[in-house]
Amino acid sequence: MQKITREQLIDQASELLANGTVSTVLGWGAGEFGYDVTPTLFKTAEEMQNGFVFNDFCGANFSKYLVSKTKTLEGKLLVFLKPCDTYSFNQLLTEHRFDREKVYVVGIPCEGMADIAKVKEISGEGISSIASDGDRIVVTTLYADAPVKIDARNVLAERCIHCKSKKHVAYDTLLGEEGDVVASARFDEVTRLESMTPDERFAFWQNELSKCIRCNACRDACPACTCETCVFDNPKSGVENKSPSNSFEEQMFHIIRAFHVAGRCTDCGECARVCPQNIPLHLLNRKFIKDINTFYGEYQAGAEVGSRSPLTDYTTEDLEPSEIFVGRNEHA
Amino acid sequence: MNNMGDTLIPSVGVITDVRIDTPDIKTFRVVTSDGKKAFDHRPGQCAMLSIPGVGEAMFSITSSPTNTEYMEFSIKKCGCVTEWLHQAEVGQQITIRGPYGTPFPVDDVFAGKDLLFIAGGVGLAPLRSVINYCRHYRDRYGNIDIVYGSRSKADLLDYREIIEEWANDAGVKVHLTIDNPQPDWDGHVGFVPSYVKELGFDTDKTAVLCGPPIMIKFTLEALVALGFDKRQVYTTLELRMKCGVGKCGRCNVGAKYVCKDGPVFRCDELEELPSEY
Amino acid sequence: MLKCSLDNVQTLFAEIAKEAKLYLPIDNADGTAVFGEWSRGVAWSNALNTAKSPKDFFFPQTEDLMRFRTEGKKIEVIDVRRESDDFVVFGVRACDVKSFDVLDRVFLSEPCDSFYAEKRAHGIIVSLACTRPAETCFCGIFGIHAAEPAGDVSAWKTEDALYLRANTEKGTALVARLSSVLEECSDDAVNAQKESIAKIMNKLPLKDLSTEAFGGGKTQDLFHSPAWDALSSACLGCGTCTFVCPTCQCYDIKDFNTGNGVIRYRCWDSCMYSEFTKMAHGNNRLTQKERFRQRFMHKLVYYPENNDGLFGCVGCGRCLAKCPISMNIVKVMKQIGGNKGE
Amino acid sequence: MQVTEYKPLIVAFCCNWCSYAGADLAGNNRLAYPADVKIIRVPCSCRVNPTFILRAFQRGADGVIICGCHPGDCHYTSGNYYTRRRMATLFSMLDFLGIERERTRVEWVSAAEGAKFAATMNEFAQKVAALGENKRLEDLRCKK
Amino acid sequence: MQRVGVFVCWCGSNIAGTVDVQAVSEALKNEPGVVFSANYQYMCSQAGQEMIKTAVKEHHLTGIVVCSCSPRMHEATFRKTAVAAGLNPYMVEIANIREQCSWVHKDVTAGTEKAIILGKAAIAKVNLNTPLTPGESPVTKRALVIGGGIAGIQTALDIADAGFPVDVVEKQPTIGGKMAQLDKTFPTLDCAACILTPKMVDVAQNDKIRIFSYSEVTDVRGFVGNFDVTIKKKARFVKEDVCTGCGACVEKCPMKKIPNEFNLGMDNRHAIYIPFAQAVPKVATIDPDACNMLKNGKCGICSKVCAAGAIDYKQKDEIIEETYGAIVVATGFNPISMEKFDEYAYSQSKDVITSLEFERLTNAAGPTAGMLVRPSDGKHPHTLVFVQCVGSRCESCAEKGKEYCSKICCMYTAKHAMLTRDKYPDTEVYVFYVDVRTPGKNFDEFYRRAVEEYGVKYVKGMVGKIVPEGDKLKVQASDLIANKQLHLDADLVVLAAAIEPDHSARPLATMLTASMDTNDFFTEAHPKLRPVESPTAGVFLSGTCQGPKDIPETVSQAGAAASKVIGLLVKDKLTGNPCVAIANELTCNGCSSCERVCPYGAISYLDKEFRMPDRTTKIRRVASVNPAVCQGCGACTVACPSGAMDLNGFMNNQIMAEVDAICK
Repeated sequence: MQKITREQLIDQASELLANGTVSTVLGWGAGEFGYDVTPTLFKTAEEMQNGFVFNDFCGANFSKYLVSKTKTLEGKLLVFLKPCDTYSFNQLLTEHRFDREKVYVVGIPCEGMADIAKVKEISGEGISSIASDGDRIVVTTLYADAPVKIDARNVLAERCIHCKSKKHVAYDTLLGEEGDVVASARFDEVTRLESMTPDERFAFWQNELSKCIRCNACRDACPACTCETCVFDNPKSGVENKSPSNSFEEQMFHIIRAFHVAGRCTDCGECARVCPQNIPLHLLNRKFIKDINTFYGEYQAGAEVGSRSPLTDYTTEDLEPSEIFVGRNEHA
Repeated sequence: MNNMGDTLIPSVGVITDVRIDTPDIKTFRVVTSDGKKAFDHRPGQCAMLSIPGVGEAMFSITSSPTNTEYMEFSIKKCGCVTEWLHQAEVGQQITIRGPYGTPFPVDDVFAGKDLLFIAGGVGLAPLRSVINYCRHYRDRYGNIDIVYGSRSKADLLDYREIIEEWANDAGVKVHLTIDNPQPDWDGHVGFVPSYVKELGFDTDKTAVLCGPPIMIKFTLEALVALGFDKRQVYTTLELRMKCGVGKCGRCNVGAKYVCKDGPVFRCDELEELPSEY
Repeated sequence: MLKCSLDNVQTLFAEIAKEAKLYLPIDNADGTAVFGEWSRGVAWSNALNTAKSPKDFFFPQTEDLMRFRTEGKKIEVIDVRRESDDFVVFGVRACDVKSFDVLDRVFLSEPCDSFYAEKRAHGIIVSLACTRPAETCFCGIFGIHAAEPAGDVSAWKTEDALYLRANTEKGTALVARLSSVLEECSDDAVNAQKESIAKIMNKLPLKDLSTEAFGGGKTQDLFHSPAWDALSSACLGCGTCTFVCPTCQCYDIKDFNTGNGVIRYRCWDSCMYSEFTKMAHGNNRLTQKERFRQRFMHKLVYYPENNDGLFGCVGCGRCLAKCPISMNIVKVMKQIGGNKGE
Repeated sequence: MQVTEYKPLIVAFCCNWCSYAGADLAGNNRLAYPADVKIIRVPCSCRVNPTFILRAFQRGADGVIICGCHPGDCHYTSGNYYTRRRMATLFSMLDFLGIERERTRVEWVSAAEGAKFAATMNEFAQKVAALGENKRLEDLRCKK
Repeated sequence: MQRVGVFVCWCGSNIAGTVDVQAVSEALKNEPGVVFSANYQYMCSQAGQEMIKTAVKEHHLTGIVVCSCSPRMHEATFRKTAVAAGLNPYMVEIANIREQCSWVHKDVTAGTEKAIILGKAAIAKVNLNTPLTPGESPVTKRALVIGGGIAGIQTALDIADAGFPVDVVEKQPTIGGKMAQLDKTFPTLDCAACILTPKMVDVAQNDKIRIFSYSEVTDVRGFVGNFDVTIKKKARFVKEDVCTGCGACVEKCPMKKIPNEFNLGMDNRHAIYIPFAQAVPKVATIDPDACNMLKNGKCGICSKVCAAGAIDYKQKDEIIEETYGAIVVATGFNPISMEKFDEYAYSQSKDVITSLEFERLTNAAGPTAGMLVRPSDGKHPHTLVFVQCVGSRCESCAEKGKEYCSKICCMYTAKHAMLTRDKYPDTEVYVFYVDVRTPGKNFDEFYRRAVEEYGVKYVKGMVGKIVPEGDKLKVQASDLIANKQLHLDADLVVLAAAIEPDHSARPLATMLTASMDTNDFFTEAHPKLRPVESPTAGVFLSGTCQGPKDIPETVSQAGAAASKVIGLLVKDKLTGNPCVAIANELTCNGCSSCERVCPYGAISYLDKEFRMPDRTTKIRRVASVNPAVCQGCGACTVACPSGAMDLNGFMNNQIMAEVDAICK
């Protein structure tokens, strides 16, 4: 489904490696099954030829790696960023989390990434090969006689269904076009929940959050969660805890995590992507984004470097907390 | 449910005495709530002390097993639990469980041998138990040399006991040193490893080392330079521990669990382990 | 061999549930299956594998160990252990059943962990042969046969029937209680299934993964491998692999002050976490590489060294499916074990 | 069996300069409000961290109210403007999770508004009492 | 954990009437850390305080909890008691069991219960208290006044009077500001120059005051007590210390068609000029944009005629760096541009002028030597129309005007109208107004005199349109009282233009990290209680930079600002409030969230090298709070996602401990 090929990316990176612009490339490393790609550092063009892959499963947002990798690597790091990743990139720069000079961004177009779970829902388990063929993903399994052909648009990852922007807001070199912000229905699900009764909403979230195993994948993958020490790991913070002991702890963790990234979250969707329990965590972040947009005017974190998060800003005419529910499309 | 206890469930202990040893080390005397020694132990073993709500931590038992009245713990202030303990007063209850870990081989390997104890700073605490054990059964062992160093005179743990009791025992020699000269000190000045080299011990001794990692590293080198084999040298490790029984995984290094298989290790055994201690 | 028609399986469940709580895989709204309590009307999932392993039945994610009441300088220790009721965990796959062996060797070895032991004593495991292993499955390399699950009772499900075979005293007692819904039958159907599963296992992509390079005594060979750097490079340091793993058993003991007393509880912990080995004055594993290495070295070298060669992995494939960055024990074994080319 | 009247527990965070003084004034004027309201003094309403609010609910509070200077009157010029944004978004999130929105409130009370302070507390306590015990954000471990 | 002493006060029957004080002190005895608990009739009395001191000594207390009246009442008292007993004053916590308990509850059981809980909360907090010591910083005993108008002048004089050196930075070649351009001043009608110029001379002659004219502030660093300021003194190409101000150069300068700013372009000046006769410093300045010598290297006449040899074509901008203890902002105002007000034909007709232009027209030192004539043809105007609120109170026209009231227009328009009628009784004077606002001493009387004695025609209503036609200005207006449209043929129209802060204010505010409102007026530290202080410590506000003001108000605010500055400069050291924010460098991410919400600019960042446990070093950006500037609001503590920012005296763990104790 991707318009850009693995070879184009390797060519681009090889050139920059060869002329000394960058010393290392952060790209996708091939896995066992075609869909299990791992963020990998490549030092040479040869390494890339052997292990680099680019396909419909390259969803991981590399921006967060820059915080740690730029501190330890010699020379510049080439990073491939999809449009949505560039927002995280800018947000991290806004927060001074890494040195821009240490990074060389190659912006790459993205046609939306596939969700392997959705593929498996159609193909079944036991995948023995998986490949893209135009707009289709062709899967062979141990259990089906013939390959299954799946329309890639039907197995898009949640965040790609609701892609908010095809625009690259940060790059040194761009492969393809700069792209535009696109209209998306990403708040529809939030609106649907808002229109439920409080009891329904409570039941919905209790069911979802009770699945949490507190593996911290959402936090550790989140490009906004780059704290040196997370409050939940810091015994001195008073909220430190590592187990979802009960429903309160589950709520506490997810409320505070969402609050801490509110105004900073770019809606990259990593939290929901990595959740091993399939909790729709992005809805919490989107709720904050939607509220901030409604209460204080449209704001997209990471759209530009140096912008001020609405929660560190104010106007004298802001909405009162008592007014936030006025006029909301309420349940009966 | 059978009515057995569980090693994770502690019993209540009472602090019956608090002694200020150095500016940051205090020694606590602990008995059970009915005034008895909480459990028997062997030299080098540890106990888990805790304050509910603050946390639990592993401490080596400083007092000798030959003391049947109570246990003592010399504790340096360096974390939540220790800070809390340093504020505790006599009569304060705590919880205690143990004993944990493998003791020094006092009854086999050490028996009949000349012993060389080398400690730095609070590293004397774990050795005090074995030193006093060996002093108690004086006739079972050969000569005993004790090399002990600290930052300053004030930082020497159990200073009184060392000079008033240990140094006066027959066949026991005490060699004290401090890092920097100070007016009221006429003893040796210098770091432990170099002092050990200076003293130049015979290599027929069995050595026990305890102190900060850097001191252990250099003292071991000094001993090896003197001709000691690593199989002659014992030391104790300190890692983060939670359960004390080799299950929680925290103190796992290689195939060893420091809380269960240690904390006493022979230095050649340590070489087998990955360098993660 | 005993048999129960699939049409009758709900009756079977009802019979089991008469005297013990019954837990079995249930479909979740998000398309995954989880172990849940059966009650009338609850459907048994067809899913191959549950999202979480069944280890929490015996080693729950959070478990109260004791309570304390304090007043002034006084402390009272309150034992909160309660006798467990009998319960049945139904539909445990061969790999997960094997994981209980791994856990038993930790928790039941001296000194025995009474919290675990109590639940283990009261839990009856009804396993289930795995008819459709996924590409991520590699139980075979650890000597586990997907079609020969252990457990107190082994079970096989065919198109039309459920076959049961009691393996232990507890298992025998359970099936005895279910005689009204079970009938004696031959082994033919089960044997046929075993054969067909064996064929599939021979086709699995990871079937040739070699454990040769691993096991006790391999510490010095593997610990210093240069491959750890690259393997751990992308690791986020989250606990996903640990928490979905059926054999990971590291735990933390923590105190919670309720305002009216202190609860001391234990909860799952992960050696992947940066503060796992952090002490007041240092940390013996400072980098993610060291923590990453610890997890795999433990499963592949340290654990077998202490447990007669038994590996600390059962090949269930959960970490392969769930790792946010798709790094996993298979990739580690291939790189570190040098059997990349098979 | 005697039915004891349900008493909600209410935590009120009051800024030192306006609302705490307003509460004092309510006292000076002997304006009664329920003893269920317990005040915690903070320098400014912007000192109130969402974790404090969740903590209160965890520990058994049934309602949490944050009082500060009127917008524009903040002793620190802008603290309460931040409070306003933070609490608006936080309260909206709590509501999103299905937690009763009447359990949380922000009210601006000046040092001169002793009567408003008392009236606010009476009204808030009444509303919270009507909701009954906080069940949705409770931590069972903290129950007596 | 502390050794806590609890002291429960009866306050006579004030507390004891509704709270069982005995029960409270008993109940608190067993709380963690409490080693002593007692109650007494009046804790704040001498005897009560003695009781505390004795208990501290006898029980080796390290923390004190007093259950009594509001901390707003006696916290200071008990802190002093603690100090007298040898404790740190911040080891005291008060449980407010009077105002917030006994006085508002009637039921003894409920009151007692609540008092116990409040006591427990205070104990929980004090157990986590740490001794706090206020930071100290030295004070540089010199003030900087930015702006040399009447506000700056008055402030500078008052500070200098108290004996402190003051520097005045003025961007124009002379001090004096807007007031120097005025003719008469309301409501007394004394001449502006007569009252201003002596003050200007005072400034010039005061040996404590240095004037940096034709200069601007380019950088400000540091904080209260120690601001490091960079001042750029622009080259005027005349040696200031040599020039005698004789004016010979000005007379001979051939470039004489330069619009004269001082007269608002209504006449011309030379390329070398002295703005007005009483300018201070009275030295010439060469306009580099107009001077032929500077532009083309040709001419040099001024240099030749200067007997003192003061001309220096090679003069460069001078950079002055100085340290100040306090900074006063007095950047003043300007009338807004009338360009956008097409309906008033300002750009089309020379005879539509602003009020400030009118001031110059009627000023004896102005372009017409005080003769009121039409700028277009020099003829004497007969019908004059004054239009009020041009660009003021403009709710609907925010894009060209201002929403606020400019405050001074009503009065100066009354003045203009009155003076016109007084001097030229043959004129007809109309004033169109929305409201006439005269809330000042003798202001309304003044306005009434204009109407009643001088026959100024006040019309309530707005002018809709002005169209130049021939030599007349057709004025269309509405009379709201008569409810009819008016059509007037005017000779001269005077627009009371709204005033706005000087454009130099915004960049200055950024340099000072002082906050501004949306109109670019500087914000006060408190609108009522601290009106002459900026929220940024050590920065004070004088005059119209803070909001529209007339002269008397400006002068009084200037004096107030000066007294605040003096109050600061008399101190040798500044003792801070120790309850300030502190950043934990180990957990700080350097993300700048805290900096963004700090109202005082107290947070800065540094790249700090950290030694890692594995002996490598890592450089990280971390926040650092300047305790001399932080006021302790705590906004940063919540903005900080990592919890690295905390607030002394109100630490996260303390507040959570209070919450826990209350909810137990």
